[in-house]
Amino acid sequence: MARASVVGTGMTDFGVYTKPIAELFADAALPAIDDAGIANDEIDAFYFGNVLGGATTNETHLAPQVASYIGLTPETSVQRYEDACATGSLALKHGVRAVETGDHDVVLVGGAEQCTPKGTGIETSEMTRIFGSGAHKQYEQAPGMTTASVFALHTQRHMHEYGTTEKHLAEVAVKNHYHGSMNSRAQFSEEKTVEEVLDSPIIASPFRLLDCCPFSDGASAVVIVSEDAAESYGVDPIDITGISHQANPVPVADQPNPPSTDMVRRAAQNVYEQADIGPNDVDVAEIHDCFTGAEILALEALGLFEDGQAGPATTEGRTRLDGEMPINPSGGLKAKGHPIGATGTAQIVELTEQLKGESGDRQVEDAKQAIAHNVGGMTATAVVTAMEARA
Amino acid sequence: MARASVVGTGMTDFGVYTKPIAELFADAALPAIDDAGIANDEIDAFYFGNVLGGATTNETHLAPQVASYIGLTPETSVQRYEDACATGSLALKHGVRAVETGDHDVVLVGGAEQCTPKGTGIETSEMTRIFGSGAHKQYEQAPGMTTASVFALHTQRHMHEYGTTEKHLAEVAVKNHYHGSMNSRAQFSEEKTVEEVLDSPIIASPFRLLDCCPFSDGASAVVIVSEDAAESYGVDPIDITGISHQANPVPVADQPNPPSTDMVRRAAQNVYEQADIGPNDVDVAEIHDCFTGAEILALEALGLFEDGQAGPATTEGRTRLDGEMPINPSGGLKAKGHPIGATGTAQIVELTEQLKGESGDRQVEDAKQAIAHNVGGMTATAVVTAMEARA
Amino acid sequence: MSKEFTREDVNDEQSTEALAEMDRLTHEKWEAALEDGSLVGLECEECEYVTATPNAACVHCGDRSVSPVRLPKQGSVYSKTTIEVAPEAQGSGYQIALVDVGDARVLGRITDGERVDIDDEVELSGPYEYDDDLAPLFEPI
Amino acid sequence: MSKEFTREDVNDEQSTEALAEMDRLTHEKWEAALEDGSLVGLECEECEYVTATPNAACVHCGDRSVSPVRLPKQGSVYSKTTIEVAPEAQGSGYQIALVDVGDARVLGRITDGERVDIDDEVELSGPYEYDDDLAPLFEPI
Ligand SMILES: [Zn+2]
Ligand SMILES: [Zn+2]
Repeated sequence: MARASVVGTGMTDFGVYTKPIAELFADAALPAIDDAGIANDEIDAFYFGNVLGGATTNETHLAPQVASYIGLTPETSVQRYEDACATGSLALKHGVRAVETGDHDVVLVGGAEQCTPKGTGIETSEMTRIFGSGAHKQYEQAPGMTTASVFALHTQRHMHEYGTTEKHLAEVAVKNHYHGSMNSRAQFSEEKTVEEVLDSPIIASPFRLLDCCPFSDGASAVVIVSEDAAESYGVDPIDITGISHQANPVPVADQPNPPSTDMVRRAAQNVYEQADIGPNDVDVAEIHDCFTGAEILALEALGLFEDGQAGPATTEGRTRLDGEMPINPSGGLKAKGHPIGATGTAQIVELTEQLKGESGDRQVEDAKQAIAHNVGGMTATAVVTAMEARA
Repeated sequence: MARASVVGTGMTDFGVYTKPIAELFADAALPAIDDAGIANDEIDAFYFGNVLGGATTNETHLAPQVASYIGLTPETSVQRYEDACATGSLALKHGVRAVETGDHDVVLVGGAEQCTPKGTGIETSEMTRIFGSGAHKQYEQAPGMTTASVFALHTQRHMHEYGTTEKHLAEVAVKNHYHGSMNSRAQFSEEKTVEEVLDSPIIASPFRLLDCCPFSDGASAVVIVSEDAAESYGVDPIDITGISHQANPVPVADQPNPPSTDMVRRAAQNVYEQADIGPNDVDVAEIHDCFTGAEILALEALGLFEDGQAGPATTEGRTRLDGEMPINPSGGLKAKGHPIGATGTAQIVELTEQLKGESGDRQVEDAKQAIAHNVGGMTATAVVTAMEARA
Repeated sequence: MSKEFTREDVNDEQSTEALAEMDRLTHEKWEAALEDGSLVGLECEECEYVTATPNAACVHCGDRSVSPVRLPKQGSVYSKTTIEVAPEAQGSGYQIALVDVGDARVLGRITDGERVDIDDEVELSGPYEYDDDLAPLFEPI
Repeated sequence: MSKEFTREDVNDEQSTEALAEMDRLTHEKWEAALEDGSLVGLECEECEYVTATPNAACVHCGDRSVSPVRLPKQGSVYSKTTIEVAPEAQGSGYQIALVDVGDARVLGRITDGERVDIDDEVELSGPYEYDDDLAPLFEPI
């Protein structure tokens, strides 16, 4: 019934890296390959996610280069995917399809990205412009929309309709920093208080600096195989029981209410059907919290909380590690970091470890069912993935 | 036996366009959809190729935007592909897989690109840098390798080993300009002489200006369905009988001789097996002639001519429209133009028309079997596609 | 940029019939209208969805029967944000807003120095220019 | 850029054993060697393929048993091209060449003003710098 199984994972610490991107990716890919206990020549295909290389370091067509660096033989089918911040999940979708249909037996899926001013040599204002490249040039970039501000528009409307407050948003940041403090791979290891969040400077109202994920460098990788093949790898496989990719209209003005999460709602419904579960069955979730408001919107769109209830639920601690619905035990994009092409598969790395019970201090108890939620562009693309531990 | 069938095609004239990329793509996509006789809501997936948008116009994540513009409903599965100049063929590969496995019934595959200084607002030296982004930043870009010069290195070695001459190269340009003069969609409509080619200024020796394809803007699109479904579309379907994607090591210094076409040789062998044909069965081919030497190398790597014989064969007219092995009846990248993300599917548009017998003055007589050859990056990726007319 | 869609095509006196006879509404025509103080959108004959920016087909149902319509110059704010960190050429401390103009919604820039809130009434006050593109500029009424 | 791989690590007197004890050959170490006049590559224990640039595993067979080796400073030209149109900062009228250095091949820049042909002997003459990256510079012998 599973569509594919994860048999190996690896990721770098997220932070600042000046090394070439192939070297950065190797630090995620080689551990993932080792974790699966396979040799390089067993890998049939390599799906690589990278978003900004063309604009930041004049590097496109990175897949064959990275493949050569990590020693994948030329017979390996290698390609790059770019779908903004959902890049890693789109690469994963294609990997799942490839092993599910038997087109390939073993697929390495991963991503690497350098977004920090130090990693790219590009200062913040210009990186803000490049980050905004997911927006429609004429109808979104021109009036001045940025990545933060599209989620800000949705969140402002959500606050207006449901009474969500800036304090609710701050509580998301506080919770994710708390989780991140237990994750040695997280970019931020320090806890934050609600006061610190509310005292930080505005980026795009209602979001303040501490409502926003950082610029990050990093890499992540997973090895996937078909459900049947998984047993033969001698490792503890975690099943991917569903993956759904849905789009929203562009530009954002044509996206429907409730605040532009229609594509997430469709993806969630579809993935729950694939996995034969409902939102009540989910034990742990990694959510695309690029901004605190994005987590609030997602929790409702995924059906984990009623519309309008995610803010209060967060304040009540229901999404903390010890709450009824632990969200972003990794620290999320907010505290773990968001090297955009690596984010999708990094969520899968975290959930694989959670479902194997290997997450240490931040382990969610009895985690059997998990979902990952990854958003790309100006709320244009969503991918929701369901994962399950074998009984 | 076919892996997929083409039921609709469309492309713009190649040349110079300043309009937004979604509008440019619509001029290829809407005719393709109309050609297939389908409505927008019958399209299950849309695979869009674009390479340079991030670097040239700060536009990534273009697939949902373009999908919205042409009226694909949000339920459509949309994503962007980027694999340098092989982008369109990689998107096609995924489309073929999707319909072959039944994952999707109808897939729109296409690409759009703006590369001209006028279309992008970027001058030639800077566009040369951006075009070079397919090269390894540290080990290819740093010493000064450009897109022209990687093919120049291979061609110089080929000249050294086999006695290929600058005049042989010029004959490729002359032949493709002759073909292009019969193609109203071609960027260049004028014929050229060997003398004109040899008198044009050096770009990267042995290539002169007229050995090089131009900067181009343009778009192309095809609608593909499964072989079985094709009949129901009430059009004359052309079958895709094979598609093979192979990589070469990166950087180019690690690529094997004969001049770095190993990945093309593997792709050709693989695709001939899939299609159950040999090179002698091929009636017409569209070849990735970004530079004249690239066509020479490809003709040999594809097995259409013996190693070292493609130059003399070209001079003897054997690759002209009325020759035994007509190559690039469209005019090729050389005369038709090379809007890089659109090139892969533009080859499929030409071959579909050839196999339907609808190519007018440049029709290859009795064309039943065709192949397309598309190369990406610094000879890092090749995709070879086999197509067949139904009896 | 040549403007085939001229002042005469889009002024306030232009009949609805003349608008409907335009070829496909392009970005170029949309910008020309904006320069002349008009916001032109598209209405779908099939599902009646109205969009505020050019498309080749209906963004809601995919039908190609979309006809240009003039949108009202006044509208109300659906949502807004004040942006402090932006690409350098955009400045900082400005607002953008999603504005409901008749049956359509459009993303616009708020006049520098002004502040709007959700449900505030605003009026199109001209084009805002960034990187050679024009966007609708609104000011509070 | 910090250079953990120092002059002492890569000078000509350095033993083969010392080279072999390096951790993974990184671009940083490779550049540091180049700055000191050495070209360092990797040899695969499994298939004996020698590459001239850093990798985490053998680019030929995928095996991870790759060890740093010093490549000869002299080599012969496998192929070359003279480039007239290039990114502005690269200049124009320069040559690049694929140079066989021992069992490895590397892409290098030819000293400005010099011209090499296939099979010509060349010698590493130092690093060439472009956009903060270093590349091998060769001159004809
Ligand atoms: Zn409609
Ligand atoms: Zn080896």
